[in-house]
Amino acid sequence: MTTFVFAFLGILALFLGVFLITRRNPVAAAMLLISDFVILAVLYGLLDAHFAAAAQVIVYAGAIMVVFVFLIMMLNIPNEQIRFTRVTNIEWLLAFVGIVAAVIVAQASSLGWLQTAFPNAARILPNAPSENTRNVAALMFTDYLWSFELVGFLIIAAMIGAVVIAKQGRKH
Amino acid sequence: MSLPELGLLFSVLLFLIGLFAVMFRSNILFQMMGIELLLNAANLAFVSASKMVGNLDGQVVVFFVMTIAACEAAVGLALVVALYRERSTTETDDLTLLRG
Amino acid sequence: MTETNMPIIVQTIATVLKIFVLLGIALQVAPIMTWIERRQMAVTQRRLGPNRVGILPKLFNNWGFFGLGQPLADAVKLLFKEDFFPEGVHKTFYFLAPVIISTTAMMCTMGIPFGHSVVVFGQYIDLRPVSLDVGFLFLFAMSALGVYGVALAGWASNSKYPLLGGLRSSAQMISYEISMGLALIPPVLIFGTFDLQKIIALQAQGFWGIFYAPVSFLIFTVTMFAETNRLPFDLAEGESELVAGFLTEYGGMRWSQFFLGEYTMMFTLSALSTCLFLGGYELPFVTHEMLLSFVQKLTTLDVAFAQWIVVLINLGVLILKSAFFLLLFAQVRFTLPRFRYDQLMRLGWKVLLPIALANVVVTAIVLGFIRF
Amino acid sequence: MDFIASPYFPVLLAFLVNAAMMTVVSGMALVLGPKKPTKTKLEPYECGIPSKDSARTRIAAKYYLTAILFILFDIETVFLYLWAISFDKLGWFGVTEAGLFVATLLVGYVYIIKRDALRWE
Repeated sequence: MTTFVFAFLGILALFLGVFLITRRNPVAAAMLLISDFVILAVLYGLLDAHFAAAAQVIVYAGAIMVVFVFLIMMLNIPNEQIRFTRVTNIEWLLAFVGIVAAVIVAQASSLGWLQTAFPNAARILPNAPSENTRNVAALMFTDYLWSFELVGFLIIAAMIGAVVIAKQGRKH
Repeated sequence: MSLPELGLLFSVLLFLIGLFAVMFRSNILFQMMGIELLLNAANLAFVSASKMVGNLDGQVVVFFVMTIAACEAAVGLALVVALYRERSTTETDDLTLLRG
Repeated sequence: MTETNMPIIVQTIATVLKIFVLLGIALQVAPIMTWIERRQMAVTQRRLGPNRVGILPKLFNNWGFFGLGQPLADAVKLLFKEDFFPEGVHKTFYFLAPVIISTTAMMCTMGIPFGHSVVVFGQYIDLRPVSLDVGFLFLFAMSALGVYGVALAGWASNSKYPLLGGLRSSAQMISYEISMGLALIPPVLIFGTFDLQKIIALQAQGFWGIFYAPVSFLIFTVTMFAETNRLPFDLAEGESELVAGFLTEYGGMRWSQFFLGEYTMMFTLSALSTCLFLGGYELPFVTHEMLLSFVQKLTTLDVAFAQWIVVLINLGVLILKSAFFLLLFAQVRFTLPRFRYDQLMRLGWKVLLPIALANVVVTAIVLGFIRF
Repeated sequence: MDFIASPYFPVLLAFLVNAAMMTVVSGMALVLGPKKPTKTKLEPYECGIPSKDSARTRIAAKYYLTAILFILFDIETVFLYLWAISFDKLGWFGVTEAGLFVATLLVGYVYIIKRDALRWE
């Protein structure tokens, strides 16, 4: 039953993905992307990543997409100006099909390797859902300490970058 | 097909959809949405692998990928506005001035 | 919430019933609040307010029911009012915007616990529809999605005023969402969990959350007003502002749908504030077991029936405490003048945000000394 | 049948119930109400002034800049929640870590205030 629900939501997410990249109206595409993110959040939850699911909804669907929607609303792009796709030269298409084939072959063969490479080096994987967040946090602040601090610097860089770009060309 | 394997399969397909958007949509906004799909496919792969292998490292990395996506979207969209202010277009086909 | 693995049927029925209990409460809040606000506005302005609408006038010889029939009459009128799509409007998003706002508000309500627990057919049922590991972050996530309803309403209405109104009020909502998020960190530090049931149990034994984190309570109350576009942060549909903000092109049932979402969000945030700061559904210093034994002695019923009375008491306490906040919403609406947009954003970014950050740091350091 | 025991069953069920109810409530007037579309009724409301150009307006930097800064502070909130939940486990070591994190972001915040990026007049 859970596998069925997981498969159904996954296929729904894929269909929304295909549907959204073939839209002409960017706001419709943004709304489909938001619902896609929320469905992915439920998929994370079913894979026992409970806090990742909440963070996905809060950060991706709730914050990043707000900027997309604001931008699209304000950029005032007439729909006819948005051309559909640029499948002009065949090489690009062939390159894409090549990538698709390579990726699928790699993924199919790597499943076995993934299981053998990490013989369940279970550091902390509680099955009780109520401890997931606490353990993820404990692991992050001890083993991934430096990455956590670097995240702060990354955010500052983005902050300063965004302000400089937005304020650039303030002549009047 | 156990849950994590299904998750890995979906992350691959989601990645391909995002890749299609980045390669074949001429509007820069759709390309950025494609990039968001790519990063989400990576997140899904991390979570599925974390469940399959049994430790929590995958879930920790998900938050770092999220931060990168947030910073990329923040600066990228500021650039798109600056671009729109200069050229009043978001179609990448029109931005051929660099070729001189 | 260790649910024993028991017949699935009782569990699904319990989940459905829990959802409908909270849905029922949330749907009642909107009409009652409109009545309360109109009567209270009347009292503060020394006039009567609605007291004409009665039912079966001959039977009750024209008694006006203190105007309680007014919300009922409004609802019926709205249902039969002509509903159309103005010209040039983007149909799907024009229809979708109110649905998004009210659905996300209703989903928020699902996270509120309205009772401790009930044992039915030997199964332990936790009285809370959605019990996730991330606890009240589920509410925070759902309220983050509410912004799109406002932005979409503005964009779909195809005219300048709603677009600007939608932009302005969604910018306001997201600015105050950061302070709301940061304001809820100290209670997590103090109680050490996201799970509202555990937080309420801790508050029942010790003091209420408001004494441990008073600054968080203040910041959260202020952000409650901003998050629901209520006065004094009423920029969206303030009379003196951009016509009716993002609501310009809406009318009839769809227009009232926005307010249904707004009142539900007000109830949900009040209930969340109650659970985090005012001890939730528990009476002060009375834990669940004490209440159960007290009710048993009083009514000499065995546990199976006494627990239902306890649930009713818990529900009543939660609604009473949330009503305090709802009345605060109404009273502030008639006393405080409206903020100008730049004052409002300055307060959000340059005043509330630093205070919330400082509050987190101070709480952490003080707790550090106490606990380690 | 094990999906019903998973915590996400109520979430999906509640979403379906709420979405259906809200769609019905807001769509009911379409079904029950009268249908008399007249030209003036359909025009977008412009306080009586005939609407000139199309509705969309030019760019104002302050709106999307707010949204961008909102993302970055939202990420900070999520990481602080992660730290807050394991406050007891991490002890003083965790407090210094989070303090460093907040300090770095405070520098960014001060830059924004100094650069007057969020001027709303």
